[in-house]
Amino acid sequence: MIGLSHYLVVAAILFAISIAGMFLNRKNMLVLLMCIELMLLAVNLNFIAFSHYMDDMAGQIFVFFILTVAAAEAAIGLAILVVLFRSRRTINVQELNELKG
Amino acid sequence: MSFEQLLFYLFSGVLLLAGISMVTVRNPVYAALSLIVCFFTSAAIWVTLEAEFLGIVLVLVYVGAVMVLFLFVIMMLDINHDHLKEGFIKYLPVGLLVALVIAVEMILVLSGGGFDGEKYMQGQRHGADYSNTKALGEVLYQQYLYPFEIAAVILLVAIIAAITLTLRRRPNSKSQNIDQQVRVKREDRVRLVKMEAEK
Amino acid sequence: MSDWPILSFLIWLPILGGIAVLMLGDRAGAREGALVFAVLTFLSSLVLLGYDSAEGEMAYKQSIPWVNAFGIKINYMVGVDGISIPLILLNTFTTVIVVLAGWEVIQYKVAQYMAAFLIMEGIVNGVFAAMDSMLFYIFFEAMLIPMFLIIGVWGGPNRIYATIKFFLYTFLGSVFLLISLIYLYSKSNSFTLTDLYALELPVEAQMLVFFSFLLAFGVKIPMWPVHTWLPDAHVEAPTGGSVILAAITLKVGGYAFLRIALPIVNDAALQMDWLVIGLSLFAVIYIGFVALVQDDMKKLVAYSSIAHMGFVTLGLFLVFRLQATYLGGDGSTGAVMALQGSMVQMVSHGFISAAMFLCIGVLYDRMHTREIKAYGGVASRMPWFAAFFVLFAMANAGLPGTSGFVGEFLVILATAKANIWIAGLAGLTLIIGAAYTLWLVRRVLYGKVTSSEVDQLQDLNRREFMILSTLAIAVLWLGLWPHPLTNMMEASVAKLLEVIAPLSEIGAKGAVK
Amino acid sequence: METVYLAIPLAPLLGAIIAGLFGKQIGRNLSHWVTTGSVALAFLLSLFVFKHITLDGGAVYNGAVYTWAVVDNVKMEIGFLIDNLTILMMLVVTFVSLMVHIYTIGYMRDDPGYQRFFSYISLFTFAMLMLVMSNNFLQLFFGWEAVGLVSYLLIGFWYEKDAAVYANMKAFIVNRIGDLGFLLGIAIILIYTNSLDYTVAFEKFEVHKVNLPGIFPLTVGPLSALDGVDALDLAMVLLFIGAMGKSAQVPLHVWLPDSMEGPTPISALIHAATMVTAGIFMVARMSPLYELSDIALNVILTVGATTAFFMGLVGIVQNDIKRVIAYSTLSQLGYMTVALGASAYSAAVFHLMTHAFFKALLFLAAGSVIIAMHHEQDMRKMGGLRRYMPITYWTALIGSLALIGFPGFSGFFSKDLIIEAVGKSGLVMANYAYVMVVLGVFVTAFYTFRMFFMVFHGDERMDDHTLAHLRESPRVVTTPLILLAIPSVLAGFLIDPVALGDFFNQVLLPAKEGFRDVTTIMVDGSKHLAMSQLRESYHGILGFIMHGFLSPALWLAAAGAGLAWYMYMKNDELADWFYDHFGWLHKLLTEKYYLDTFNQKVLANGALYLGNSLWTLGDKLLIDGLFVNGTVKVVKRGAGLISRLQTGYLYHYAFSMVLGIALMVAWILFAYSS
Repeated sequence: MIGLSHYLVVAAILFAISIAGMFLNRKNMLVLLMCIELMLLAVNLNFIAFSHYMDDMAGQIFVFFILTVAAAEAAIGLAILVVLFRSRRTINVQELNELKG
Repeated sequence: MSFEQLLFYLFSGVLLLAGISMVTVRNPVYAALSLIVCFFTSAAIWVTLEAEFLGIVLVLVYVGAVMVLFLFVIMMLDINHDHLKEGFIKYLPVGLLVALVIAVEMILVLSGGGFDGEKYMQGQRHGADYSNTKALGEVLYQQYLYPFEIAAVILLVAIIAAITLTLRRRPNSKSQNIDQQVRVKREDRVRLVKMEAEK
Repeated sequence: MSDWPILSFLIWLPILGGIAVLMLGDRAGAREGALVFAVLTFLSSLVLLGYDSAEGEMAYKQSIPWVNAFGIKINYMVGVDGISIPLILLNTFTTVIVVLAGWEVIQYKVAQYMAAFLIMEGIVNGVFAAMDSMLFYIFFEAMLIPMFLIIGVWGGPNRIYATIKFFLYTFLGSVFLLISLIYLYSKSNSFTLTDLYALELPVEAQMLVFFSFLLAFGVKIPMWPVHTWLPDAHVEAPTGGSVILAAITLKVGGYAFLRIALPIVNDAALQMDWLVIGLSLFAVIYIGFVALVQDDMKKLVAYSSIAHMGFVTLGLFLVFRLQATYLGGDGSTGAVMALQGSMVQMVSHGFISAAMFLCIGVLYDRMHTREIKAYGGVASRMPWFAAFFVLFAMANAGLPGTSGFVGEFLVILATAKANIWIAGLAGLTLIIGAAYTLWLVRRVLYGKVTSSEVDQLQDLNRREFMILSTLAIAVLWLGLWPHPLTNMMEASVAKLLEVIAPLSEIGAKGAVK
Repeated sequence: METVYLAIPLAPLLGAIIAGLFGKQIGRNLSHWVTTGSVALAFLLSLFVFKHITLDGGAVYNGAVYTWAVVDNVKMEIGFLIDNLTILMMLVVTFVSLMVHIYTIGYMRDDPGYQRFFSYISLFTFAMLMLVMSNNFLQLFFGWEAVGLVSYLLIGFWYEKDAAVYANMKAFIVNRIGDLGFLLGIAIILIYTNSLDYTVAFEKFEVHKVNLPGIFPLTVGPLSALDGVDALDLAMVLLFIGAMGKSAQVPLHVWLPDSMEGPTPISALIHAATMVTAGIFMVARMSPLYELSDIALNVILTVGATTAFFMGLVGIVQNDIKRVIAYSTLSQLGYMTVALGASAYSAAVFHLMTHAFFKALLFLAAGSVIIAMHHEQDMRKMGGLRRYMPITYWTALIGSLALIGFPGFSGFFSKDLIIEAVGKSGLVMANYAYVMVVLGVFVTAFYTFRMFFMVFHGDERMDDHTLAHLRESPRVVTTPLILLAIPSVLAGFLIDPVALGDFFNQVLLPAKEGFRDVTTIMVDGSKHLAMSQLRESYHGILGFIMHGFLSPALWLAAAGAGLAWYMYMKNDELADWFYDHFGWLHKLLTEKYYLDTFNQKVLANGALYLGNSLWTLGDKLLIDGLFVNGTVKVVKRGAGLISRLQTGYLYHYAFSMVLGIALMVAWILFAYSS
C-alpha cells in the first residue's frame, strides 16, 4: 500500500533537492527562482497528500492559493530580474550585495 | 506491486530525477525544461490523489504560463551561462550536506510514527460520480470567498507590478500624450506680445 | 493666599518663562527676559519661608488626578516640607546667579541658553516638590534634557563624549528606578509617596528595589564607583552648566535618597547600610586623593564635589546605626543630627561649588584655559578675585565660619556617635580636603606671575563682583548662623526619621552588627 | 557688661573689615589708625574687664550671645566664658597685638600690602579673642581654625615668595591633622554630654566618670586593644592632638620653623606669643577634664618634654636668626606642655604669659635687626651690632635673659616653677620629663647666647654697603620693644597671685552634692601633688629666687651661656672641634631629625603617588576604561561583528534560513521524540 508517508517522504526529498539547488546555483538568480518553485511544489504535494488522506478539502484550497501566490511571485520576481539585469547587466547574485550593513 | 504502487514509484522517481537534473544542469533552459517535467509528474501524482482539478491547473498555469515566462526571460536576457555555473563543485559538498541533513531530519520526523495509523494508510476513495472540481468549487466559493478575492487582487497587483517594473520609457520613442493634449490651454499655445506701436 | 498654588507656580513659571524666552529667539532682550523670570521665581519662592516648621508637615499641597487610564492612577501631587524648601530656595537662587553669570559670556544662542536654565529650574522645583513617585520620576528624568543640551551645545571641545556619558550613566540608573516604581505600584496600587512609605514588603523584594534605587540615585549624587561622568561633564560644561550641575542636580540624588529610597525600602537599607557607608567613606578618601593630582581646575572641583557628597550619603545612611546604638537616657540618638548634617551639607555645597565654578569661570573667561599650570601669581593681578577665591576655597575645605563646616561638623559628630572609627576616616577629609584645595590656591593664586597672559588679567568687573559677593554672603551666613536652616528642617527630618528608622522598631530588629 | 564682652572681639573685627575691604579708599594712614585703634580699644576694654572681675571680684560671666543652631536637641551656641584665665589671655593677646600693630607701622612701611597686613592682624586678634573667650567647644573650634586661617594668610603674606606659600600650606595642613583629633575629641565629649558647653562637660564628667561600653563597636581584630580605653582618656588624648598641631609639639611641629617665612611682626604675634599658645590655653581650660585622665597627662608630659629638649637642640645649629627663635619657641612651648602634663596648669599659663612678652620682644628685636640688615637674616653675616643699635641691643639682652631664666627676670620664675613641678610630679613619665627639661635649660641658654653673641658682638661680618647704613630702627619700632621689655622683666613677680595663688580658683560651677566646686583650673589634689607641694614650699619672691640659686637649672643655664660665650667670643676652634668630632650630630640637627624629609618624601609624595595611581588605575583604567568605555567598546565590537554577518548576499540569508529550518526540525525531533 502507498501510505501518506510515502508522499511525504517524496516531498521531503524534493524539498531537500531544491535546497541543495539553492546552494549549488548561488550565482544564477533564474535557477534560484526555479528552485523556489520546486520547493513550493514539494509543499503543495504535502498539502494534496494530506488532503487526500484526511479527506479534507482545505488542503486543496491551500494549494490553490499557493499556486496563485506563487504565480504572482514568479511574475514579479522575473520582472525584478529583468530590471536588475537592465541596470547591472548581470544576474549574478554574488555581485549583488547592496544589502550589506 | 499493485498498479497504484507502480504509478507512484514511477512518477516519484521521475519527479526526483527531474528535480535533481534541474539543480545540476548547466544550461538554464535545460533547467527550466526539467522543472516542467517536475510539474508534469507531480500533476500526475496529484491526479492519483484525486486532486484532478489542481493537477490540471498545475499543468495549465505552470507549464503553460509560468514556465513559458521563465523561458522567455532566459532567452531575453543574454546571459553567459558558463560563468554562472562557476563554483558549482565548490559548493557541492555543502549543498549536499545541508540537503541531506534536512531530508534525513524530515524523514525522521515523518517516520516518527505520527503517520502510521490505519487512517493514513488508505486515502478516501470516491466513486466515479465524484467531481473534485465541484467539491473544490463548493468550498472555495462559499467558505473561502474572501480569501479567493484577495488572491485575485494579489494577482492583479502582481500583474501591475510586473508591468510597471519592466516598462521602459525610451527617450527617443515618439508617442502622443493624450492627457497633455487635452489639458492644454490657450495661453500655452499663443503668446501675445504687447509692443509699442512704431511711430 | 493660602489657596494660591505656589508650588505649581514655582514649577511652571520658569518653564513657561523659558518657552517665552525661546520665542524671543535671537532678538535682544533674551537676557533681560530670563533675568526677570528668574528673579520673579526667586522672589515667589521666598513665600515658602513662611512655612510653619514646628510640625514638619507637608505644606502648600496641591493634588490633581493626572493620569487615570488603564487602571493606572498618577496624581499631580505636590507639597513641600522643611527638607524640600531649602533645596527649592537654593535652586531658585542659583538660577538667578547662573543667568547673571552667563550675561556677557554667552554669545552663541543666548535665548536658548537662558531658556534651558529656566526650564531646568522649573523641572528641579518639580523634583523637590513632587509627592507622587511617578511625578517625581518624570521630573527626575526631564532634568536630563536641559542639562544634556547645555553641555552638548555650549560645552567645550570634548562635549559630545561628556554629554553622552552623562546621559547614559544617568539613564542606566533611571531604568531601574522606573522598574522599581512600577513594581511598587503593582504592590501598593498607588504612586503616592506616603502610600509607598506605608507599604510592607518582604526584605528580599526590598533588596532588589533598594539596589535599583541605589543605582539610580547613586549615579546622580554621584557615589563611587559610578562617579566618572561628573568630572567629564563638569570639564566640558559651560560655567553656568557646571554651577547647576554641582549645586542642584547632585542634590537631587541626595534628596531622592532621603525622600524615596530610605523611607520606602528602609528594611533593605538597614541591612545594606554598611555598603553605602563604605562607599561614602571610599568616596571621601579615595576621591580626595584623586582630586589632589588633578591638573584641570574644574576636574579638581568636580572631584571635591564627589567627596563632599560622600558626606551626604554617609549622614543619610548612618541613621540606622545611630538609632540602633542608642544608649537611652535623656540624650538623642544623633540620627536627626546626621540627617540634618547631610541636608546642610547639600545646601552648603550648593553655594560653595557654585562659587568655586564661578570663580573658575571668571578665570576661564579671561584666559580660556582650565589648566592649573597656565596660572600662577593671579593674586597680584586680581586681588579681589583672590580674596573671594580664598574664601570659597576655605569654605570648600570646611573652615568653621563658612557653610562648608556646618554640614561636615554635624555629620562627623553624628558619625562619632555611631562609630568613632568611621568618624575618624570621614574626618580625614579635613586633611585631604585642605590639601587639595590649598594646593589649588597655591598654584593658581600665589607665586610669581608666570606668564604674560596672567600679567594682563583684569580684576573682577562689577557683575562678577556682585555675583561672588552674594555667594560669599550666603556662605558666611550659613556658616555663622545656620540656625534658620536647621530649624526649618528639624521637625520634618524628625518626622521622616520616624518612617525611616523608628526607634521602637530598630531596637527590636537588633540592628547592632 | 555683655556689651563690653561683645565689643572686645568685635572691635578688631570691625577694624579688619574696614582696613580689608576699604583699605584702598581710606589710605595707609587711616588703615593703621583704624586697626590699631580698634585693638587698643580691645586692650582697654580688657583692662576694664580685668578690673571689674579680677580686681573688684566681679562674678564669672558665662553666657550665650546667640544660638548658632539647635540640632537634635543639642543647643549649639556662641557665647563667652569670662574668668581670670580668659582675662589673662585677653590681656596678653590684646597687649602683644597692640605692640605688634604699632611695630608694624614702622616695619611694613614700604610694603605694598600695608592695609592688607593690618587687616589680617586685626582679624587675627578677633579670632584669637573668640578662641579664648569661648564658653563652648564649637566656638573654640571656630577660633581654633580661624586663627589657623589668618596664620595661613599671614605666612603667605608675601605670596610671590615660593617658600612662603609652601610654608603656609604646610602650616595649614599640619594643623589640620591636629584638628582632626580635636574634632573627634569634641565629638566624644558631645556623645556623653549631649552638649558642647564647657561647663556641662565639666559637670557631667566630674559626676559620672563615664566609661560606657559601646563607643568602640568596631573593636575586633587588631583594634581590640582599644577595647578597654576609657572614653574620656581617648577624648582627652584626641583633644591634645589638636593642641599638638596648634602648639607645634613633636611630631606636628614641622610647620612652625617654616612659618618664619612670614613677616616678622607675625612671627612675634602669632607664632610666638598667641596662636601657638592656644593649645596650652585649651588644655588649661579643660583642666577639670584632663585631671581625670592620667593617660592623657602622661602623653602630654612625654610629648612636651621631647619637644622641649630636642627642638632646643635643633636651635643650636640654625643660622637664620628667626629660625633660632622659632626653635626656641618650640622648645618653650614644650616647657608649657610639660607643665600641663604635670598638672601645673597655672604654671603653664604663667609661662605662657611671660613667654608671650619676652618672645615677642625677641622676635621684634630680631625684626629690628633684620630691618637694619636690609632683610638679611643669616647671623653669619651679622655681628657687632651692639654699637649701632643700642636700644635693640639692650631689649634683646633683656629678652634673652628672660628666656634663659636669669634670676629676677620673668622667664626665671615661670620656668623654674615648671621644672620644680615636673620634678614633683608623680606620673610615670615624670622622670624622663624632668631630665629633658633640666637639660633643656642648658640648651636654651646655649643657643640663646650663641645667637646673641653672633648678632650683637664680635666682628661686623656684613658687606660694606649694609655696614654703611647700619643705624637704630625708628621710634615706632623701638617703642614696642621698650614696652615689651618692661613686662619681660617684671611679669615674673606675678608668680605669687597667678601661678601659686588663687587666681585660677574661681568657681565656674558650684559644687553638687558630694562633689567639689568646678573651678577655672582644677587640680586633683589627691593624685597630682606637684602644685600643692610647690605652694606649700613657696615663701615669697626672694625665697624663690634664692631657692633658684640652689637648683641645678640655674647653673646649667649659666654653663650654657658661658659655653656660648667661650665658643663664639673667645675660642672659635672649639666649635670646629665639635663640628669635626660630632659631624653626624650636626647633620642630624641641621636636617631636623629628617622629619621634614620624611614628610616630604613619604607623606606628601606618597599622597600624590597614591592619588595618581588611584586616578589612573582606579578612575581612568578600571572604572572609565574597563566599565564605562569598556562597555562601549564591547558594544561597538559586537555590533561590528554582528554587522559583518549582514553580507548583503542573498544566499547567505537563504543559508541562515535553511539552517534555521534544520535546527527547528531538529528541535522538533528531540522535543517530540520522547
